[in-house]
Amino acid sequence: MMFFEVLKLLFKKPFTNKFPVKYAPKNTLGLIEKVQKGEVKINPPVDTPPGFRGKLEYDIDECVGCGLCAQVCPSHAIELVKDKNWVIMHCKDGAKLAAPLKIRIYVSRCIFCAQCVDVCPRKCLKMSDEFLLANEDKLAEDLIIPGP
Amino acid sequence: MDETGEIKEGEKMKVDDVVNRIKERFECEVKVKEIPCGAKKIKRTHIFVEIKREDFRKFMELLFEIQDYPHFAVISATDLGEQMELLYHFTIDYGKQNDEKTISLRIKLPKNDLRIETITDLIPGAMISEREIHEMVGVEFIGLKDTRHFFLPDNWPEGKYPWRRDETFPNDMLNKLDETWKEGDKNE
Amino acid sequence: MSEHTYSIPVGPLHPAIHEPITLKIDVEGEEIVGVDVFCSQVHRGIEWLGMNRNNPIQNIYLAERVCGICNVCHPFCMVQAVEDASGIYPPERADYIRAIMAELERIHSHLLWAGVAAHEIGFDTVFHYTWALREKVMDLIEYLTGNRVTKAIMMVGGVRRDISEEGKKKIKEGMQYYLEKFAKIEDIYLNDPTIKMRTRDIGVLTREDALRLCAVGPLARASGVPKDVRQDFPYGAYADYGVKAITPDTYNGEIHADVFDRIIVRLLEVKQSVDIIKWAVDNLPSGPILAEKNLVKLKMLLKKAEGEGIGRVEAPRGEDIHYVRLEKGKDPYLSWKIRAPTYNNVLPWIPMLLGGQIADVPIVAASTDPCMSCLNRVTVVDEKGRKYEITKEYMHELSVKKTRRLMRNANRSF
Amino acid sequence: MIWEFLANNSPALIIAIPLIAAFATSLISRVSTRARNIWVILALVLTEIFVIILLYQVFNFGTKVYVFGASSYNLTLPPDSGGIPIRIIFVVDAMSIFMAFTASTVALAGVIYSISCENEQTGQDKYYTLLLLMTVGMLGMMLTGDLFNFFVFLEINSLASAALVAYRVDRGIAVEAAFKYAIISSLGGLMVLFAIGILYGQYDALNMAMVAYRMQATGFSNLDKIAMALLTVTLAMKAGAIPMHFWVPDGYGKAPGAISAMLVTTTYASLYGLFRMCFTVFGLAANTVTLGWFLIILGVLSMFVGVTMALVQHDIKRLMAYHSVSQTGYMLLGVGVGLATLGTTAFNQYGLAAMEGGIFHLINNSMYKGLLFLTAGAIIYRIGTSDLDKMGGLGHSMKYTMIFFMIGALAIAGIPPFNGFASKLLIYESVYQFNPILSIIAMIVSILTLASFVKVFHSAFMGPKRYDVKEVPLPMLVGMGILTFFIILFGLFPNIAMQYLVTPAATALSDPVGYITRVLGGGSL
Amino acid sequence: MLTGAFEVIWYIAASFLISLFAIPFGLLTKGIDRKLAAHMQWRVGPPVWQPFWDVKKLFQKETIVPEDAISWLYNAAPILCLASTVTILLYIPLGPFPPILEGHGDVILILYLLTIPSLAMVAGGFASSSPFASVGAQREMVLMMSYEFPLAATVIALVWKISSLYPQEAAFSLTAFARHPIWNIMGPFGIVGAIVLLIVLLLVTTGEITKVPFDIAEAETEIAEGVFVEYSGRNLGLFYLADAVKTVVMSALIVAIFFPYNLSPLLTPNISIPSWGWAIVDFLFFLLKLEIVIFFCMTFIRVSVARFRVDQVVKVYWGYLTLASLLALILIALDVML
Amino acid sequence: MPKLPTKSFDRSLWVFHVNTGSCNGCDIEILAALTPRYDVERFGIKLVGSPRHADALLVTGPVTRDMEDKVKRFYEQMADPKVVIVIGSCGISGGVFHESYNLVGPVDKVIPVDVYVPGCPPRPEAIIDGVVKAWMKLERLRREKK
Ligand code: SF4
Ligand code: SF4
Ligand code: SF4
Ligand code: SF4
Ligand code: SF4
Ligand code: SF4
Ligand code: SF4
Ligand code: SF4
Repeated sequence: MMFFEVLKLLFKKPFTNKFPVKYAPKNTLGLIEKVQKGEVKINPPVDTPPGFRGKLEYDIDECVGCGLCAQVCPSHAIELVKDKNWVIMHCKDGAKLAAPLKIRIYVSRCIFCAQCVDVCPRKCLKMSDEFLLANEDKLAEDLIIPGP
Repeated sequence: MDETGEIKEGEKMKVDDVVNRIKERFECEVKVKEIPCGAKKIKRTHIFVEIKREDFRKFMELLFEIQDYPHFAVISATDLGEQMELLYHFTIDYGKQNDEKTISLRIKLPKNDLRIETITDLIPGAMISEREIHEMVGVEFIGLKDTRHFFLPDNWPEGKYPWRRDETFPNDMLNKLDETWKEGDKNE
Repeated sequence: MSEHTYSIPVGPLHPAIHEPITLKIDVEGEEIVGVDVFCSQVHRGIEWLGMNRNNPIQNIYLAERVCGICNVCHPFCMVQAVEDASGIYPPERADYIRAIMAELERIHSHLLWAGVAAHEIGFDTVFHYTWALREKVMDLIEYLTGNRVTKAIMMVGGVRRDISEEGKKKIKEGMQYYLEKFAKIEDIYLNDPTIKMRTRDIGVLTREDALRLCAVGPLARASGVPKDVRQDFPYGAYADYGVKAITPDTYNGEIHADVFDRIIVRLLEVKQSVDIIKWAVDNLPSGPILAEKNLVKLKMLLKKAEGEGIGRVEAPRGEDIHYVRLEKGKDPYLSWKIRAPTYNNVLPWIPMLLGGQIADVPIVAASTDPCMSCLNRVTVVDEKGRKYEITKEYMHELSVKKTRRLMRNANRSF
Repeated sequence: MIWEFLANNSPALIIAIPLIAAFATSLISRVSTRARNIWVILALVLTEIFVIILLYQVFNFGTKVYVFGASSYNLTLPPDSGGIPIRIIFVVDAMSIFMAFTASTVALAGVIYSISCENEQTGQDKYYTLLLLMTVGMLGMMLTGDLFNFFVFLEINSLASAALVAYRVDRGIAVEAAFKYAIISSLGGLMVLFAIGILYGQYDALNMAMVAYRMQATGFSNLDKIAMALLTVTLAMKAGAIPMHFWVPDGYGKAPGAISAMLVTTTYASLYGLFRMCFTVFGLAANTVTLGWFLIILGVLSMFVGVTMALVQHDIKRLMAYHSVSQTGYMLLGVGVGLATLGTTAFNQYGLAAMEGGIFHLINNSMYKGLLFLTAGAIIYRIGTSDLDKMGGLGHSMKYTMIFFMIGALAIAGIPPFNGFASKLLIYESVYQFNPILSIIAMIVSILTLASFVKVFHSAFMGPKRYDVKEVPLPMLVGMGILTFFIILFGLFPNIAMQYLVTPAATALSDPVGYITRVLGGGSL
Repeated sequence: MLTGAFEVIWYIAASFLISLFAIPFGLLTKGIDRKLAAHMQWRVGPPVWQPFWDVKKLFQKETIVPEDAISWLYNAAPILCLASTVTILLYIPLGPFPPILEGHGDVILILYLLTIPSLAMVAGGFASSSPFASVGAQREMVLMMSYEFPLAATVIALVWKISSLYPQEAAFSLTAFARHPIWNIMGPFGIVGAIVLLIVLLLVTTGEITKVPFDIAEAETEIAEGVFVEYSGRNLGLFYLADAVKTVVMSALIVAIFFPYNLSPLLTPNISIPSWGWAIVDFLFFLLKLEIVIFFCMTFIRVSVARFRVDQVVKVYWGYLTLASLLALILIALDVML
Repeated sequence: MPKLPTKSFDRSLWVFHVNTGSCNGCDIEILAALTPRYDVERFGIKLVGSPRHADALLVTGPVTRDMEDKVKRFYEQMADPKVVIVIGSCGISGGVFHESYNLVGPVDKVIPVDVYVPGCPPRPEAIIDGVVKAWMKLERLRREKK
C-alpha cells in the first residue's frame, strides 16, 4: 500500500542532488557568467569515486609511441601520429633523424574502458574524473586529446 | 542436495553413463572436458560429441531418452572453409545442485549442401536459433516452417551471409562509422 | 460480428526501452490470438565484429555492450569461454570478485526491472522510489569499477580491479542498506492491491511451455522450473557457496506462473544476492587477481592458444551462453556465439500473451524483462495466414470495431 | 376579408391543401418535374403557414372547434342532440396544433430534401403523392376531435407510409419491411376500430369529448377497460414502444431518408393519439395512476432497451431507429409521470413540468431525429450503403453533412446547448421527485445514446478518406438546415418554445375538463 | 432590447474575466500538483510555475496538422474544448461570488456541459486519424460512460434530500446547495451516505480529469498519449489549458456541493473589516478548499495507485462505485423517510 | 530554416527518446536521470510518448539499417523549433561497434545533431550537462540573431 508511504515521503527531504542548480535558470548564459563571477555557486554533481573512469589524460613526453594502446583500444579512439619534433635516433646502423610516434585520442569515440591505461608500459595515460563532456561539436578541441 | 564427495562420485558415473550410451549407439568421437572452479575446485562437465549428419535425428531421440526434456541453448556456426560446422548446445540434468552437463553436438556440413533437419518439432524453442543460422550462414533447415529473417532487416540482399568467411560475405555493406567524420577533422 | 484478425503495435519507443524488438500481436475480438517477434532493429553484428577485431581483449568490451544492463554477465561469460579454450584459469580471488560483481549487477538489474514494471502499469511513484533505492548499488558499482553502468572489470584470467579493505566496508554497508529497505520494497510490490490486480493471473506460462520453449532465468523459475546456472552448473565462487534456485513456492507455497510470481522471484533473488555478496566479501581469498598480469604477454598467449570453450553465466534475466573457438594465429576468434537470455525468453511471450488482453501486453512483455521498442511495423495475418501490410484505413475500421466491442462490454456489465 | 375567411377555415385548409396537392401532383408532373417539385413544396409551405396561423389563433383565443361545412359549430352539437355528430368536427387545442406544427415542419424539410435525394429514382410522382397523403393522415390524426375520423386518418397515414417504406422496390428487403409494416398497421387499425366500436356501442357517440363526458357520467365499465387496453396497446405499438417495437427498425431502416424522418412524426401522431386517449377520453373515468405507471414502465423499458439495442447495430438507420424507440421512452416517461400525478398536488409541483418535458421532447426529437435520418439518407445517397463498417472518412468531403450530423447527435444525446438538453433537463429535474431512480436511468440512457452516436460519427466521418465523394446537393442541405434551425433555436431559447408551444400544449392535455367543456359547451363557455 | 445587449456584453466580459482567473489558477494548480506529486515521489519536482512555461512554449511552437487529419475539426477541437470548459465556470459559484449565470447554476446543466470538453477531445482524437488517437478517443468514451452512473446518482441523491426538505427551492441550483449545506440538513444516515457520495464524487473526478488510475485514454506506456498523440504546438497548448481549467471546474463543483461554507459568517462577530475584505478572505478560503480537494482527487490518488485496465475501470465505476452510490442513495432515502 | 527558439524553451523541454540500436546502457542512464536522485523534471524536462510533442530528440545507438528511416521520420514529425541530442559514444561515432555490416550511422549522418554527449554511458549528470549545452546553444543563436 503506497497511501501511507507517499504521505511519509511528502514530508521527507527529497532525495535529489540539485546539480547544477535547483531549477532551470531563466537565462543559461547569464547564469554561467554569474558563476564565473562567483555570484552563484553550482551544486556539484554526485562525487566521483577514486578510480573513476573519466576523460583520458595524456602525458606526451613520457610516451614512447609503442602503439600498444591503439592496438587494444576497442573503439578505435586512438590514432598514432608522427611527432612534430624530429629527434636523432640511435640505432645499430647509426644515428638518424626521425619523427617518433605519438598518439592522438578522440574522446568522443572513447568508451572509457581504460584498457589503454592498463596496457601502456610508460604509464603515460591516466583517467581523470572529468565527465561533463557534452559539446556541440564532436571534434571540438575539448574532445580531442592532441598529440603533437 | 549438497556438494559432498558422494554426490560427485555419483555424478561422475552419470557422465560416464551418458558417454557410454552415446558411444554404444553411434560411431563417434566423444570428448569430455572437466573444468574445476572456485576454491573447492568443483568440476563442471562439458561433453562434446561429433556425429554425422545422417545420425542427427537418431541422436536427438537418444537425448530425449537420457532426459525427458533436454534444454536447448543455441546453435553456433563456424565457417571452416570447405565445411560449415554447426554446434548444437544442449544441457541435461538441470534443476539439481551441481548436476548439470552440457552436451554439444557437432555436425559438419559440406558448403555445397548446407541442409539439415529441423528440431523445432521436438523443441519449439529452437525456432529463433534456426532462423538465425538460416539467415546468417545460409543453412537450410528441412521442415522449418518460418524462414523469415529474425535479426537481419527485411530488405537484406538475397544470398549474402554475414557470418561466412567467403565471397558471400556482404563486403560492400561494411560501414566504418569512425571514418565518416575524418573528412571534417580539423586537426588533420 | 465478423472478426478480422489484426495486428497491433505495442508501445513504440516508450521510456521503458530495452533492446528493441519488434512485437506483432494479432488480435481477434478482445483476445490475442497470435504473437510474432522480430529483432532486426538492434542487430549490430557483435559476433561478427568480435571475430574480426585485433584481439580478445578488445572483445571484452564488445561483449560488455551486447547489453548495458547485463554488462558483467556477457564479458564474464565470454572470458569463461576464452579461459576454457586457452586454459588460462583465473585465481580464486578473481572468482570471488567476479561473483560479487555479478550479484551487484543482479541487484541493480532486478530493481531496475521492478521500477520499469511499475511504470508499465502506470505506477510512477513506485518506479521513482525503486530507482531511488537502486542508486545505492549504482554508487557501489561506480566505486568498485569506475563507472555506474559499464563495469569493465573482466579480463581473461581474472579481473582488472581489486577490492580493497575500504571497498569491503562499503559493500557491507550497502548490503546492510538493502537488508533494511527490503521489507519496504517487498511490502510495496507484494501487498499493494493495485499491483496485484494488474499482475495476478496475467501472462501465465505453464511449466510445460517453459520447458518446450526453453525459457530461462526468473521466467522459468516463476513457472516452477528450478533452473539456475549458479545452482546447476556452478562456476567460480558459486561452486563454493551452493546457490539454491528460487521458485515462487518458496515464498507462499504456490505457483501461479503469472506476472506476480515473476515479481516474487525477482524480489527474493535480490535478497539472495545480498546474502551471496555478504558471504563472498567475508570469504574473499587473498592472492592475485589476474592469472597473467602482463597484458602484452597475455595477448601473445591468446594468440597462440587453440581450442574451444563454453561459458555459462546466470545473468539477471537467465542463462547466458557464449561459445568461443580459438585458432592459432587467427585474430581473434575463429567462432563466437552469444546466446543472451532474452533470446530464449522471447518465444514464451506467445503462450503468455495468447488469450490475454491488449492492455496486458506491456506488463506481460516487461515481466520477462526483455527488450522491446519500436514496434512499428504492423503486419496483418488473416485467417488463412496470408500476410499484408496494414493500411491506415484498415486500422481505422478496426478501431471502430474496437469501440463497439468496448461499448458492448461496458453495456454488458450493467 | 379573404384573409379572415382563410384564417377561420385554416383547420380545413391544413388538410385540404396537401390532399388536393397530392392528387394534382401526377397531373402537374406531366408539365415538368420542376413544376411538380415547386408545386409540392408550395403545398407544404402553405400548409405550414396555415398551421402557424392556426397556432396563433389557438394561442390567443384558446381551443378551436371547427366543423366542416357549417358556419358555426353550435349547429353541430346542440347539447341536447344526444351527441350524435352531424358533421366532421375538428377540435384544435394547443396540444393538437403543437403536434401539427411539428409534423408539418418535418414534412416540409423532408420534401425539400427529397427533391434532390430522390431525383434519380423512378416513380417520383407516386412518391410525392404518397408523401403528401401521409402528411394529410398525420395532420388529420392530430386535428380531429372524432374517434372515427381518427381511425380514418390513421389508416390513410398507415397505407401511405407502408407504400413509402416499400418505395424503393428494387430492394426485396424494403418490400418485406413494408409488408410487415402494413400488416401491423392494419391489425392495429382493426383493433382501434374495434375499440371505437365498443365505445360507440356504449356511449352512442364518436366525438371524443362526448365519449369522455358520458363515460365519466356512467362510470368506468369493464367494456371501457377493454377498449382502453386495446387503444393504448395498439397506439403504443404504433408509437414504437417496447415491447411492441419490432416493426420499427425494419420500417425506419428500409425507408428512404426523408420518409424515415417523417415516420418519426407519424409514430408521434400515434403517440399523440395515445396521450389523447389516456388524458382526454379515459382520463376522467379511469385510474390515472395506473395508466400513468403503465406509460412510465413502457417509457423506461423503451428508453433502456432501445439504447441497448442501438449500441450493437451495424446499420446506420437501424441504429437510429432503435434510438427513436429509446427517445419515445423519454416522452412516455415525462407524460406518464404527469398522468400518474394528475389531479394531485404533486402535479403542480413537478407533474406538469414532467409533462412539459415529455411534450417538449416530442417536438425536439422530431427535429433532431428527423435531422439525423436526413443525414443518414445523405450518407447513403452518396456512398450507397448503410452499413457502418463500410463507411469511413466522409468528414473529409461531406463537411456540412457532418456538421449537421454532429448537431443532431449532440442534440439527441442531450448535450447543451442543443434542444435535446432543454427537454431532458425538464424531465430529469421533475421526474426525480417522483422517483430518483427514474431520473438516474434517464441520464444514463442519455450518455449511452451519446456513446452510440460517437460510434457512428467515428465510423462514418472519421478516419482516412475511403470514398471520393462530394457534398450532397443544396436542397438536401436546406432540408437539414430547416431542422437544424429549430434545434438550435429551441436549444438556445427554450423559453420561446416553452411559452408558445409546450406549456399551452401540456396544460391543454392535462385539462380534459376544459377540453370537454369547450366542445360540449359550444365553445363559448 | 438594450438590456439584452447589455447582458450579452456582460456575459462576454464575464467569460473573459473568468478565464483570466481560471486559466492562471488552473495552471498554478497543476504546478502545485506536480510539485506535491514530485515530493511524494521523493524528488524535488518542477517549480510551481512550470505549467506556465510549458504553455508559453507550446504556443510558440509550430503547429502541425497531420496529412490525414480532418483539419478543420482537428483545429477546432482544442478551441472548443477550452471554450466549453471556461463556460462551465460561468455556472459555478466561486466562493463568495454567486455564479455569473445565476439562476442557471444548475447541477445537471453543469454535468452535461462537462461532457463537452471530453467530446471535443474525442472529436479531436478521431479527427487526427491516427490509430493511437482513435483508440484513445474510444477509451475516453468508455470512461465517460463508466462514470456517468455514479455521477448522476450522487447529484440526484443529494438534490432529492434538499428538495424533500425545501420543496420551494430550485433544488438543482448550486445556490440551494450553498444555502443548505448538506452536512447541516442530513440526519445520521444521511451523513454516512453523504460521505460515501463524497468519496464517489472524488473518484469520479479523477476519471473526469483523466488522471491515474483512470487515465486509460492517455496511457502513455500503452497507447503513447492516446488522444493527443498527433497534436502539437498551439493546439496541444489549448488542450493543456483546458485540462487545467477542467481541474478547477471539477474541484469547484465539489466544493460548491459539499463544502459551500464561507469563513466570513464565522468570523464577522469577532473581526471587523470592510465587506470587500471579507470577499477577499472568503475567496482565498475558497481557493484553499479547491487545492485541498484537488490534492485528494488528483495528486494523492495518482501517486498511490497503478493504472487500471480498461475493463477494470469499467468494473470499478459500474461495479463498486455504482454499488456505493446506490448504497448512499438508500441511506439518504432512509434519511428522507425518517 | 527552423523558427527561432523562444525564451521559455529553456525552461520547458519535452524530450522524445529513440533507441537506434544502442546497448541499453545509455537508455537506462536517461531513465535514471528522471528518477529522484537527478530528477530532470525540475528543469521542466519531461519524457513524452509522441514525437509531435517533443522539443528535443534524444538519440542513443549507432543507427542500425532498420532504424535509419525511422529516426528520420521521428525527426520530421517533431514540431519546430527542435534540437537533437546524441547520447553515448556509439551514437556519436559508432563507439565500440564502429565497423559493422548492419550499421549506417553515426547519428549525424542521418539527421542534424546539435549536441553530443560522450560517455559510454555518460553519467546522468553528463546528460543534464548536455541539455544545458543545448540551451546555451539556443540562447547564443538567439543573441546572434538579435
Ligand atoms: S614499450 Fe614495448 S612497444 Fe613500446 S617501445 Fe618499448 S618495447 Fe617497444
Ligand atoms: S579508454 Fe578504452 S576506448 Fe578509450 S581510448 Fe582507451 S582503450 Fe580506447
Ligand atoms: S630505423 Fe633505427 S630507429 Fe628506426 S626501427 Fe630501424 S633501427 Fe629502429
Ligand atoms: S630496441 Fe629500441 S626500437 Fe627496438 S624495441 Fe627496443 S626500444 Fe624499441
Ligand atoms: S601505450 Fe602509452 S606509451 Fe604507448 S603509445 Fe600509447 S600512450 Fe604512448
Ligand atoms: S549480439 Fe546477437 S543479438 Fe546482439 S546485436 Fe549482435 S547479433 Fe544481434
Ligand atoms: S536480454 Fe540481457 S543482454 Fe539482452 S538487452 Fe536484455 S538485459 Fe541486455
Ligand atoms: S554509448 Fe556505450 S553505453 Fe551508450 S549505448 Fe552506446 S555502447 Fe551502450
